[in-house]
Amino acid sequence: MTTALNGEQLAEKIIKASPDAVVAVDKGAVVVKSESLYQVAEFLKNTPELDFDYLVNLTVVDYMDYFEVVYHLVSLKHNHSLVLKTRCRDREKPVVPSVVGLWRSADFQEREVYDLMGIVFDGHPNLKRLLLWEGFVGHPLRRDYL
Amino acid sequence: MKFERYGIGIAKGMALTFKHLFRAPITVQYPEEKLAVSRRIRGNELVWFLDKCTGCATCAKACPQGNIEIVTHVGDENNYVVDKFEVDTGRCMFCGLCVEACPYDALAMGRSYERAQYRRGDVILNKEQLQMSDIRQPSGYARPKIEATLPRQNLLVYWDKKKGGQKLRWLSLSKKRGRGV
Amino acid sequence: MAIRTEPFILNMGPQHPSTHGVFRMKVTLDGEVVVDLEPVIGYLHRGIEKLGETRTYTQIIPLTDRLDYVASMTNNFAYVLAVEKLAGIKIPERAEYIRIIMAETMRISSHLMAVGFFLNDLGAMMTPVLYMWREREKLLDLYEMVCGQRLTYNYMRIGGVSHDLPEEFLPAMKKWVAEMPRFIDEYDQLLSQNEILLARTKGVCILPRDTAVSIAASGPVLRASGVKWDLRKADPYSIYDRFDFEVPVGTVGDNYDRYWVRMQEARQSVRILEQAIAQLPEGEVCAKVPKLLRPPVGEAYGHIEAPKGELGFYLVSDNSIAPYRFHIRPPTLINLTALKDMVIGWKVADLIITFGSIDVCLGEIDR
Amino acid sequence: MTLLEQFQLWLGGIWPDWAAYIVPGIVGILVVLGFVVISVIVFIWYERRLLGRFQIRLGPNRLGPEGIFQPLATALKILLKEDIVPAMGDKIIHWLAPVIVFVPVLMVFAVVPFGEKAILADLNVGIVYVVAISSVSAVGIYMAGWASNNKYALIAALRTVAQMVSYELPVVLAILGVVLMAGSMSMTQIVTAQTLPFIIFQPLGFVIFFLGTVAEMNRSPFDLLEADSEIVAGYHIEYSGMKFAMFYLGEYGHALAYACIISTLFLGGWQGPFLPPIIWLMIKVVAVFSVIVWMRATLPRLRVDQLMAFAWKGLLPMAIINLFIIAAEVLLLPEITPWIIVAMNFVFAGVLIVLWSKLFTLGGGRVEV
Repeated sequence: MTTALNGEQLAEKIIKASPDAVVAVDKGAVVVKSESLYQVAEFLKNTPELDFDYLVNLTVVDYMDYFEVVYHLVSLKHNHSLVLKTRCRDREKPVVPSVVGLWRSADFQEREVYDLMGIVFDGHPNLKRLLLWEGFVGHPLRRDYL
Repeated sequence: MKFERYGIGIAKGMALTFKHLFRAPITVQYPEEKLAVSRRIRGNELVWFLDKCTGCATCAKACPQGNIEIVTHVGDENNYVVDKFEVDTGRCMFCGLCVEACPYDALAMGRSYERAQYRRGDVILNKEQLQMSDIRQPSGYARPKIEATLPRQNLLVYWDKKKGGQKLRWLSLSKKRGRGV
Repeated sequence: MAIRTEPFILNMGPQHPSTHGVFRMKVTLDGEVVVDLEPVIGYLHRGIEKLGETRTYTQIIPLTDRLDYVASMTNNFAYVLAVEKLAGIKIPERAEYIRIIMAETMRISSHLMAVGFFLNDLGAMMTPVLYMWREREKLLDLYEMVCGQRLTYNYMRIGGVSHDLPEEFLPAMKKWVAEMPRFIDEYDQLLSQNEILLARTKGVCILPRDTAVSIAASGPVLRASGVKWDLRKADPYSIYDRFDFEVPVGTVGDNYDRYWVRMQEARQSVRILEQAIAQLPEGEVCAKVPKLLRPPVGEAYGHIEAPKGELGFYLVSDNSIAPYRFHIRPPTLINLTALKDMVIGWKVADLIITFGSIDVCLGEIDR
Repeated sequence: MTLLEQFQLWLGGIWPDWAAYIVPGIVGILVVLGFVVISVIVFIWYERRLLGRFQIRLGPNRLGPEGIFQPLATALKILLKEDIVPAMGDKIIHWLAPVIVFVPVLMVFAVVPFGEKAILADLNVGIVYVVAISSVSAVGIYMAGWASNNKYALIAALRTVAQMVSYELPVVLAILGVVLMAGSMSMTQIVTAQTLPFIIFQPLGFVIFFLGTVAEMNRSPFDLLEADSEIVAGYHIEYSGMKFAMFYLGEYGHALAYACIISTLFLGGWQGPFLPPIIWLMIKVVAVFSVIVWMRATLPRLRVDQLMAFAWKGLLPMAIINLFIIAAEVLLLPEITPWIIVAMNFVFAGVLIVLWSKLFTLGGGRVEV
């Protein structure tokens, strides 16, 4: 059984590694600042007792006043999971650091998110539209897109 | 990569295909031979029972596509009278949710599967067209009473054991063959 | 004197017999050797995620049929699991078993089709496909008997399944399960030792273990690379912890391993089916669930081991009748990331079979 | 003296010399052409039906009794199609290519003996003529691939050239074994030399020749230049209508021609008891063709480098060794009972196949780019 790690306990570890990264915490998820996302992700991946080597799912929820980027992480070795989130409030040009350098599975998923939600992943090697064609105007999965 | 097994693997595979030469074909000659479809088949086109329908529009609400258009007015006995009941079969995905939703068994899936039309307008069916007729029989999907009356389905699992299975004939059809097109 | 050569770009697809749908690859070739590859997708994009935001939880189930249309029952399964997790619904025992039976038969039929078309890509002119399709066709008959359709089943419901099994289902299913190992043996006889198949697939287009994990490959692609990660064992959803089965794991991660893992998984699925049919209890098949479900505010990620990999549904609820956010984690889109890594330096023919060995379904990739 | 020459001689008594020379030739050509076209149509039907049976389905059975007219309908459909030439293609070569593919196939039939005297031209170098003529169609295929201005077609064309050149060698060497044993290159004399069919004398030669010819007629598992799952249809991807029909006819004609040659060289040609010679030849041809269809129904395709390796590392050395063995036997043991040679050759064939299975490797792996 995959154990979902408690977000509150994990947040303490993250704060030790990179202070003032964590924005909010609940039982299932850790929300971090988008600027420090990459450091946190690196910490989660490279710490041996966490060892999150498997990025299952990457998606974005549009809460109208902010976007929430959601990362579902799993460790194949320890068989535990974590939901990592980050928020970004800029609707015009939301920027989140890319995690392709850590987990290559983010490649297509970030492109898809950029395509449908318009979130720019800073540092992505090939950030183009994935599903829609080049020249499409707008990002259709946003709640205000009609 | 070496041919370590001297081609025995290839020979085995060829023996298997050779064995299949003596097995009965599993295809049927469709327009002439028709298999009995499932009793619960969600075939083309809905069947609507005018007398059972109360005009509650539960089906229209259940439809994911918004295909069912229903217009009613209040009648003499304080009931709904259905003025218009139209289904755009062209957009229907035959999920059967409307049939499941109907509380009065007034709607059923059809049993037919040969109802292609030449014009797009012809697939929009109105009140009269939707009622049961010879070519439009209801299936037993979510309607256990109808299901009990329908014939059993032909199953490929029982293909060459029971009656109805294809026999191996070297020259395929001989008598059953139709005229072809 | 070295001969001066020039690479050229070949547009494979969207209309190409072996792209399993409408998939396009911009392949840079140096003679026959693949130098670079860029997948282009989206030709089948229907915006299912956006559509899902405007439909009730029940109305989404037919949409999930249209994801991986080769194995739509498992899509239903994954989706209803996610909704049940979100709303906290407990489902009856019999429904659990029926779901397992459906999911495992679906896995076999999907694997049969995957292997068959993999062989078709190899050039074995339709024969393995048709032999495998025969068994798949028997299953489709049974699905038709249960839920009235052969492709888009729409069978699972939130809280159970839509109908109970008809009385003639179990005898037919038992007969099929009893026959299946013999047919798998036949496929093995036809394929597993065939020298040409071995020459074409052994050691070809290897996906190393590290890469497989890094790209989050899942399903047979991941297991062929030697990672023992099957959600049925690692995170037993539904009632998978009650069954006794093994997870076949490949050794090197070449095309042969991906083929082999699929055949072995089909065997294991037959084992699960035997147990599930023997244990099938009587009782209700659907829990009492309100017609217009309003799950509490929250989010849930439900995932299952679909035939092609980890299929996940991420649902966010705002206590209305439609999900606030409906996200699908398509296994093959993410497995497709591996394609470029695998084929660089191999020939065009290897590119085709490697693409076949990932077993993509474009309905799922493009959504 | 062949039937044709007798006809010419008889006509020479009535008509002027030039007419007596030309008219029987034209009649003979028409007979052979009709034979080829009709057999090709029958063979297409036969292949589709047989393939259907291998794949537990029926195959075409609608048009006419058992669907025998299906190829005619297909041919009619193809002929009625619009003839499309790619805008950027080389139009003259595009037009010429199907002709160059089809004509050599027809020419091969000139030396196929349908009976003791039923042969169009009993050349004393018949088999050399076959080898020379049949490789011309590779040029046609290359032209088709080049002129189509299509990358798939170009890949197919390049594959064709490589494949044809490679497989020509083992085929010729296997033929040499037969020629040594028969002591003649004339097709009729090769047939009459076979008191026992040469397949019994030279099992290895037969295997090499069979695989080589299957590769030359581009049938599965060596159908790389059509490879519909990789390069779609290969060289004829840009062809339609009559030109496509020519390719189609050429392809099946090629198969028919090689089936005839295999029957003639190794299976005893028209020889056989009771039945007339032409029937015996057709039985053998159909048997050979059935095996080809059977292989097509079972086997996956080889990759291009494996195909090359199979020719150069597998078939060619074996063919050379086989040739030496046959030569030694013919030279040193001319008077020995044939069954001893048969036994010896079976042993040699077994040893060589086992040895080569252990020794040679099929193709390379990944190329660093």
